[in-house]
Amino acid sequence: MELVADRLRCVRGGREVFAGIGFRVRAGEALVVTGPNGAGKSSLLRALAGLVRLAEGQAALLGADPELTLAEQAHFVGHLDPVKPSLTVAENLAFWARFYGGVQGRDVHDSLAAVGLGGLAHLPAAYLSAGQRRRLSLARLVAVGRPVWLLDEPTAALDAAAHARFAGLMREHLGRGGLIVVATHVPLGLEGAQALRLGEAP
Amino acid sequence: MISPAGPSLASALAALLVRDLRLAVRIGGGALMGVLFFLAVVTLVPFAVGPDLALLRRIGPAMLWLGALLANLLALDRLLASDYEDGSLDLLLLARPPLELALAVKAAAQWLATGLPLVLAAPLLGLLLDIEPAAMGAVALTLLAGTPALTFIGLVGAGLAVTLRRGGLLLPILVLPLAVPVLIFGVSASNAAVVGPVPFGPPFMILCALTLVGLVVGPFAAAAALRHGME
Amino acid sequence: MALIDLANPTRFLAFAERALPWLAGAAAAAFAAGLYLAWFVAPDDYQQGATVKIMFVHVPAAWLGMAAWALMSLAALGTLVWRHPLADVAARSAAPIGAAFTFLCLVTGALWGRPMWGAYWVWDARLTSMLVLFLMYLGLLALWRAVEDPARAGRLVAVLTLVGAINLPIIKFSVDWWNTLHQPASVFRLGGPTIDPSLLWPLMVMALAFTLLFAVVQLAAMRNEILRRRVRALRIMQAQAAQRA
Amino acid sequence: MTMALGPHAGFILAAYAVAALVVAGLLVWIVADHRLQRRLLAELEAQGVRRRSATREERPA
Repeated sequence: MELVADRLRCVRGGREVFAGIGFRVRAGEALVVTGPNGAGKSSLLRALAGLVRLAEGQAALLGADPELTLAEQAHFVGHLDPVKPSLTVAENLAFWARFYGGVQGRDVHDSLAAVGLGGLAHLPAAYLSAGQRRRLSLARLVAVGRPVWLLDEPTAALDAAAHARFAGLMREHLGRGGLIVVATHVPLGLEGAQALRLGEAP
Repeated sequence: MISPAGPSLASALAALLVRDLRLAVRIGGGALMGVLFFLAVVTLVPFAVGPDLALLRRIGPAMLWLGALLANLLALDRLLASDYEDGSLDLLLLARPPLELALAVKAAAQWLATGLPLVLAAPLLGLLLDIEPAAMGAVALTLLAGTPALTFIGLVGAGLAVTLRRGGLLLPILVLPLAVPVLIFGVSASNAAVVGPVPFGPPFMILCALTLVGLVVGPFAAAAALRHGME
Repeated sequence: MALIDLANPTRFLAFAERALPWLAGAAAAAFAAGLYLAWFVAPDDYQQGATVKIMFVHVPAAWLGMAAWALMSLAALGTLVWRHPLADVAARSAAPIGAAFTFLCLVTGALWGRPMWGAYWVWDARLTSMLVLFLMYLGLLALWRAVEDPARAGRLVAVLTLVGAINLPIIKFSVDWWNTLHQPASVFRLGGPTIDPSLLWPLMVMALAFTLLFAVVQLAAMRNEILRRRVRALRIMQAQAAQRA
Repeated sequence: MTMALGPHAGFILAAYAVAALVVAGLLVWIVADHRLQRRLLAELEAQGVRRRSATREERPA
């Protein structure tokens, strides 16, 4: 399995956000996207997820189910946490797991435990802190297996312990042959990852 | 090894329906607010036109339809907005179930949580306007047949307005003109049942047809609006 | 801060546990006496016949519907001016009870109106005022449900309660004016001003019974509300504890 | 016991029935709500979540 992007160009509101971006990420590999604010990191990830239209170029997942688009085989984690305050922690996760065609029941609790929310399953999500909401959001990646993870600053709002735990989850995902494209400002502890720096060339 | 779990469309859509209904019940915004607004609008009518029962009886069906339409509109703002604000809409776009189906399910949940309570409350409010039981049955029937059309037309407006700043203000302006045919045939069917001389059947059939068209067109138009607007 | 907030409610809980059985007993006794007087002693009205029996439910319900708002207004002052920790618990508990009594007043009014007027609802000035009061109760409850934090909700609701308390006499006045403008006072008025003593006594006992019932439900609802806030506080602590762990 | 309720007996009985329903509704509400809150409190305490001042407060009862 290989994620191939070729000459990606993105224009938003008449302004060119990035152009000529190309990369190949193989199964078990990660691509770390860095760059200053406004360099187009978020746009690149949203474009890979199919949420932003590309002006040129294309990205595709080779060697995977040809019936499915890249977006349908990817998890996307953006700046927002899709968490409903009036549902409990478990209900929030169970909904996304079912909607994404994933697991149910006991595995929801395992996924919550994997992000350190094990004891809070029955708590309404309104009581969660920003970091806990983010962890609930990330639990989705564990609960539903999808080969590609598209992560936009996934560790924002996470403290050191949660950060380390999530780095472990990412390594586990890579170890099972997954792919990760992650935009970040901080080191994530992914050894041997490819680097893509946006906003260098004019 | 990572393999995408077998897609179960029905289970995914059922999960969405259950979630939206649960949210409507827990937040209390859904059923309670719409019915309360409906009650307030209908209560205001006699203050404006006077407590003349004969007059109220005559304009009652029209007032109930207007009240239901406005109450329906009130709830539309939240149909997609909360999912847009917390990023859930992004994830709905990425999931396997087609966006059109997901939106249709969301609209169905919206109707169950806000439209159906209006239909059920209408006969009680009919008492306030002294509408006779038989006529009230006809009005409730037209509301039952017509309010889904309002919700599905509203879905298009919500899809257009949700990605815009101040979209909440834009929404009624976009949706109200589209709702004109539903109002015309809803009220004329109700009036036909109350005073005649036009038969009840033809306008009621057209009303049902409008709802069916709305069911088909609404989700597609809303999905197209969202795909273009999300960026 | 948290200690002070909890100290009074705890003493209140102990008081409620002791007072509730006595109050409930008194309410039951008053209802027994009131219902006996209403059904077996009170004569039929020369004009309305037996339907006057509806008055024994309708009028106390109307009084309590209004009294609950008055109580909530006092509690609103308690919340905004004196910052008493129990004040907004009292208001929170009184609102649904007041709404329930107002609803009872409206329904019994309609059931009384049908045989007297020939219609369930005729936009009589008194009933209409009660309908507006009912709408305001529902708005208040909706506001309460819309705000997550009970303390903040309590302050917002207190503002609306006081505005409502100022507005209600104005509404009553305008509805009366609107009503006389449109129709002469030819309709028979529910629970008219002149009441025969033989009807007055049963009415008073029933009013006492309903008031005692109100006190029981209010006290119990306040107790539940305090417990609900404890659950909320514990849940916040649980989330925070998990954060540190 | 002969009680003549006249021609409108149905309305009188309906009014008292509604009153009984509303009162019963209020009573069911407070009892059910009380049980629910007690249960939630017990669950939370069983999970080891306690108020800082709990031990001091429970005593005076």
